[in-house]
Amino acid sequence: MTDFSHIVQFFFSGLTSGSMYALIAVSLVIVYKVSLLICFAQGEFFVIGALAMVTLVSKGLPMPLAFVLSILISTVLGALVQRMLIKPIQNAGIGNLIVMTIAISLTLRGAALLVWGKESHILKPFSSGAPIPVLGATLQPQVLWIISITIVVLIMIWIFFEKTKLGIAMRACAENRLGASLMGISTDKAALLAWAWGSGIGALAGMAVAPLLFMQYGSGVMPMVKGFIAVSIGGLSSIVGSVVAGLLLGTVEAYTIGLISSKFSDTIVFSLLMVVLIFKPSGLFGKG
Amino acid sequence: MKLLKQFWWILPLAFIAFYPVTLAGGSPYWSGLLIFVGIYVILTVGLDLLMGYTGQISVGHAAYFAIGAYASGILTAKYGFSPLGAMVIGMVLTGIVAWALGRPVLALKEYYLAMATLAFNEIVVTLIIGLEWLTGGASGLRDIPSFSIFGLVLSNHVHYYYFVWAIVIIVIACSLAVVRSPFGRTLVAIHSDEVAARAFGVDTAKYKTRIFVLASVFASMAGSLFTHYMGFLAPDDFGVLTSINILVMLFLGGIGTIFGPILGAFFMKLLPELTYQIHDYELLLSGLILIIVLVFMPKGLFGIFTAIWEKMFAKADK
Amino acid sequence: MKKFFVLIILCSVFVIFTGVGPIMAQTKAPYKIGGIFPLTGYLSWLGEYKKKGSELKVELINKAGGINGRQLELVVYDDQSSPETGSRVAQRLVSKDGVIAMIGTASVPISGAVASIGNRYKIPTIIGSGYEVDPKKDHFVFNSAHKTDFAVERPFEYFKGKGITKVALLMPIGPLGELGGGLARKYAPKYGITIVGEERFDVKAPDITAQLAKLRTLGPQAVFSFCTGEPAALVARSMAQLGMNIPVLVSHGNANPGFLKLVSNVNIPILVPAGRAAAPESIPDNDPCKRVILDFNKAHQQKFGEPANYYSAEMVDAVDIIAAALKVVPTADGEKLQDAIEKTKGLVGMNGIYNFSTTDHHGTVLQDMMVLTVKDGKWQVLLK
Amino acid sequence: MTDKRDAILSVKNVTKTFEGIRALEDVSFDVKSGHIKALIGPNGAGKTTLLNAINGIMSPDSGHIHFLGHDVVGHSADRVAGLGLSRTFQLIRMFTINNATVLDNVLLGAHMQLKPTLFESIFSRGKVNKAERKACDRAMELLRFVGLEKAADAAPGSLPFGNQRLVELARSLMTNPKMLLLDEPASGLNDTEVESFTELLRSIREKGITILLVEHNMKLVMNIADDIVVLDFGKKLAEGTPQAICANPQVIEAYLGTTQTECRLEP
Repeated sequence: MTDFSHIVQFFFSGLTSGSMYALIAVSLVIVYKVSLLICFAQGEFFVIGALAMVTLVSKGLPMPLAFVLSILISTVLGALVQRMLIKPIQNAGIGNLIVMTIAISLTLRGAALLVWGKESHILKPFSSGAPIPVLGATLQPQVLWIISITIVVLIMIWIFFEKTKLGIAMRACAENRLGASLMGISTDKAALLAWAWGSGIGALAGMAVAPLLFMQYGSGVMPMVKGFIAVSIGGLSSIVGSVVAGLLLGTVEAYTIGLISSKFSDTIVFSLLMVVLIFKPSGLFGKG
Repeated sequence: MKLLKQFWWILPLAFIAFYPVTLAGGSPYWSGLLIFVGIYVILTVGLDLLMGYTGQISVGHAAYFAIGAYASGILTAKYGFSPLGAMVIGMVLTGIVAWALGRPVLALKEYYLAMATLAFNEIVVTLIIGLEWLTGGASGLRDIPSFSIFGLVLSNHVHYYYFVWAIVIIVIACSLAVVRSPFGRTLVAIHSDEVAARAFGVDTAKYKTRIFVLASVFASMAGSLFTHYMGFLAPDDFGVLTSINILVMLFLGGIGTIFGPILGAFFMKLLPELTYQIHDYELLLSGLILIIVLVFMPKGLFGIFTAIWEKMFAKADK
Repeated sequence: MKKFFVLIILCSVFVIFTGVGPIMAQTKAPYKIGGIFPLTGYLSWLGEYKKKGSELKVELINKAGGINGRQLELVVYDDQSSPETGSRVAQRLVSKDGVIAMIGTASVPISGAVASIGNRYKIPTIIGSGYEVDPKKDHFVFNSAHKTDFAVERPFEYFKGKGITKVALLMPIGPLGELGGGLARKYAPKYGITIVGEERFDVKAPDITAQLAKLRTLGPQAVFSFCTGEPAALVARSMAQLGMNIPVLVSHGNANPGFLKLVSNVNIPILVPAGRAAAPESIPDNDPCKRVILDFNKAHQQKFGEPANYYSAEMVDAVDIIAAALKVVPTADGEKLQDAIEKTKGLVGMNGIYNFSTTDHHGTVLQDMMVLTVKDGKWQVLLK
Repeated sequence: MTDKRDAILSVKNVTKTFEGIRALEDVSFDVKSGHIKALIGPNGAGKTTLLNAINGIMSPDSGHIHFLGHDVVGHSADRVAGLGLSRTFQLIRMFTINNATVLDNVLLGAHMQLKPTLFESIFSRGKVNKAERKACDRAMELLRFVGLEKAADAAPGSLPFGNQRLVELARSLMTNPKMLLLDEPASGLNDTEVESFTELLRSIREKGITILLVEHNMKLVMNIADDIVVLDFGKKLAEGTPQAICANPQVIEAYLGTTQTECRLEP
């Protein structure tokens, strides 16, 4: 009972969620590469970015300015969190660090609740316009925004980590601490920068999907879990892997819902994830 | 003073024994609160065996809690099993699930392990929601009878309180026996350095699986106790957030000690009692408390406790 | 030193965000009623409405001299949108605060947890949710919200009148979706409706076009999505974006001003079943409920700057039901109070006229539910 | 030279590649029962990799390793340990979590004798305690043997490196091994300590325990080894008695060049 247009529609649906998962996954990987830490508070930057933009837009700021300011707010917040809370305990065990990021997530969520209240907020789409018909399916203009933002972010990351001196030094830092200090960057500074990047990209993801979702202080939990799934599949330290895994996850989800069962789609996705982890313990694209 | 050092454990035991009649003053509420605390102590101690001693991260402990709870709930409410029988069946079932999962899942490390445990938690919850005909789905399972042993119904909160805490004490005793034995030493070795442990003949996968099964069976037991006290089950109480809550209790209380988790469970379950008036701030407050604990007292509340204790005796010994 | 600095900052963060909690002082010995609302967690947005409504009702009753010369006191706790917490606070209300009755909460599972405590401790409990009360088992539990059945039957009645026979279901994963799906299948034959297909969706998912696209192939004349708030708005908006210009029926929980804002720019027919309180201006003058609603709305408008809505109405009526029973039997005894509530007949509330009996703990009837649609950012009545 | 009946360990054509780099290439040698065999070579020659392959921490890409007649390639480390092979580590690997003491570390060596189970730990305390007391006595005996009985309750991290290596040695002996792999056990020891350590190794050999010794301290090696095998860039360079190795020009060029003065037998 499904014809071609639906296959296309499922694909768009998967692309939309997939891009969002991919962005979150990338933000997780950047932090992980440099500080070997998965930040469970990433979902909060996602929410704070989106809600900050909602507030700024409602205060009458033009969209682009609000966009830039919101990213800035999250970036600074991320850097502050790293300096104040992660650095003092960076030598503690991995369990402590995980729980610390959970604590940060609780705190930020609690603060968001007080600042933005309990109700949901809507952001208007970046550009107005009717849905675009493609091959019998419909594509929302905002989805194009999400995809282009994802692409731009990936290009920026590529340029930063491959072409700039700072980025190369940071990458070196991920691989070899001593080597990095020789290249003129301390692990401290690299971690700080990574957090800034991570929280900025997290916020960007939130802002991009905010017009499709209703954002509320607790909206960050689901994207965080999905982003974490994506990095687990893609391999913790592989940017390309996590992007592919994020898109794959979104697509698999959409097709599972569309073709198999919407009731058990999450059961299926999580079971697949466990199978992947068991047979490929460091992710589909991870090394060693 | 010496007497205190030797027989200190009588104090908390006496507290637990006389609590319902003294402090709680016979109030079902205060006994009820400590029933919840007891249930979470079982969960947290189990997780501690797995995380604190063996070093295996779990972000999905609520899954086994759920299996026990639903096994008890379904068997008693729908098929007329005796609560005790259902509880045992639940424990066996959870044990089998944990045993089957143990080897492949515990072969994973760090974040991958965290992810796999989290995924299993989600699988259990989505199955509970999906299998409506069996579990009552998201709307919940109703009409679960009170606990009874051999015809004696424990519907009275004080009776149930003693029953739960008797089990808590058994669980603590078992855990102490395990960690203060060669078995516990083996767990610590696995935690410290798995490769080296293997070089001394430790079949690490086997030992990790064994302790995982024990922790899961504890969780299942806690689930059964929870079920009969609530009289009602819904998947909302068994999600990843519950798992994270148990994790937080563990770290707050002091990981890698058997008594730390008890303090953590007490603290986390009693905190809402203090914040009823400012419920909007509870999230922020619990986050900040946890941050403070992690930054300033890496050994948790139990760490402070032992520090004070040692100072006390250091003075006394002089 | 650095750590100390961090501590100071953390403390000040908390101080900045925290005000001083209000301290309540009472002089008389009032009738204590417990209120359990989801004030945090995923249901928090509707918990506030319920809390405000019931608190205002208690205030109004007290201003008018209380009941039997005694004041009412509402002790409010947050259930954090979790059944476990719901059960715990219910326990606290019953045994620590010593309430004589309880009202409140929102979702079916939390209601179940609270009801379980009400039954165990023999405390009359008036739920306001889709929880179906079985008087045989839930002896002490009543429900002031309209039966969920009505929210399906009435719109189906409307569909029948409009010749709509093919309906597709798009249900959220969760208690509401299960309930809605079950009821839709139950009542469809009665109104000559065929369920052409059923899909589920996760309320937190960013995209549900896959499910909708799948349903579209089945050629439905209407979509029934039994969800509340953002997910409902998301369904409507996604349908509009996919060009599915057919009516979408959502849950009765959406009959509140917040939902109007969420769907302000959606141009497909959205059907919302609702009680009278949602659209008071459409009620005929001879309807006894109209007075009650308008009077309360005035007070609500004065105090909170907006009229009461369907959520607050449930809780206002819950307070009223207890108050009425207390007038008949001035007692703190749970069994007697239960008996009095069960004998309540002809109580005019905001949601309808309540007639309880030993076999009916819901009290309201099918005709108390209307079907509304959104027109120019306002409610319009389709079926009275 | 290769007497099959006498070889407790025999390494045959072992090859291991890490990311394209040959860590071991076609290495073969035997260790005779009751001997001390030294494995020497410059840093990065593949000595530790070879030890890891022998005790099952990692598998070689090809080749065979026979220990007491079992082909142990593909066996996990714990199974190899079960056959009676124990080892120490170049980078000290002490168990330190949960305030584990030196004694705890040594006691872990008794794991294979105690084989603790959950059931016994909980329900059969008397039996467990009895076995544990016995193990404790033995552990103290071994600590006395390495001269560290006073440090039994100390945290391993608080000891100097040399002593930590001795704790590792005691821990390995605790397993009642038939053979020991020692990975640079004398590094971090001063001259007098090296001498007493030499004595220690001798008395271990007298107990009938075979030793494969990786060591840089040539004085120690020359003093004690019955046999030496030299690795260079993953390949076996030479094998023979200490005298033969000392005289081997290839070995001198590749490895002994600077330390030749030490390459002398004691009178």
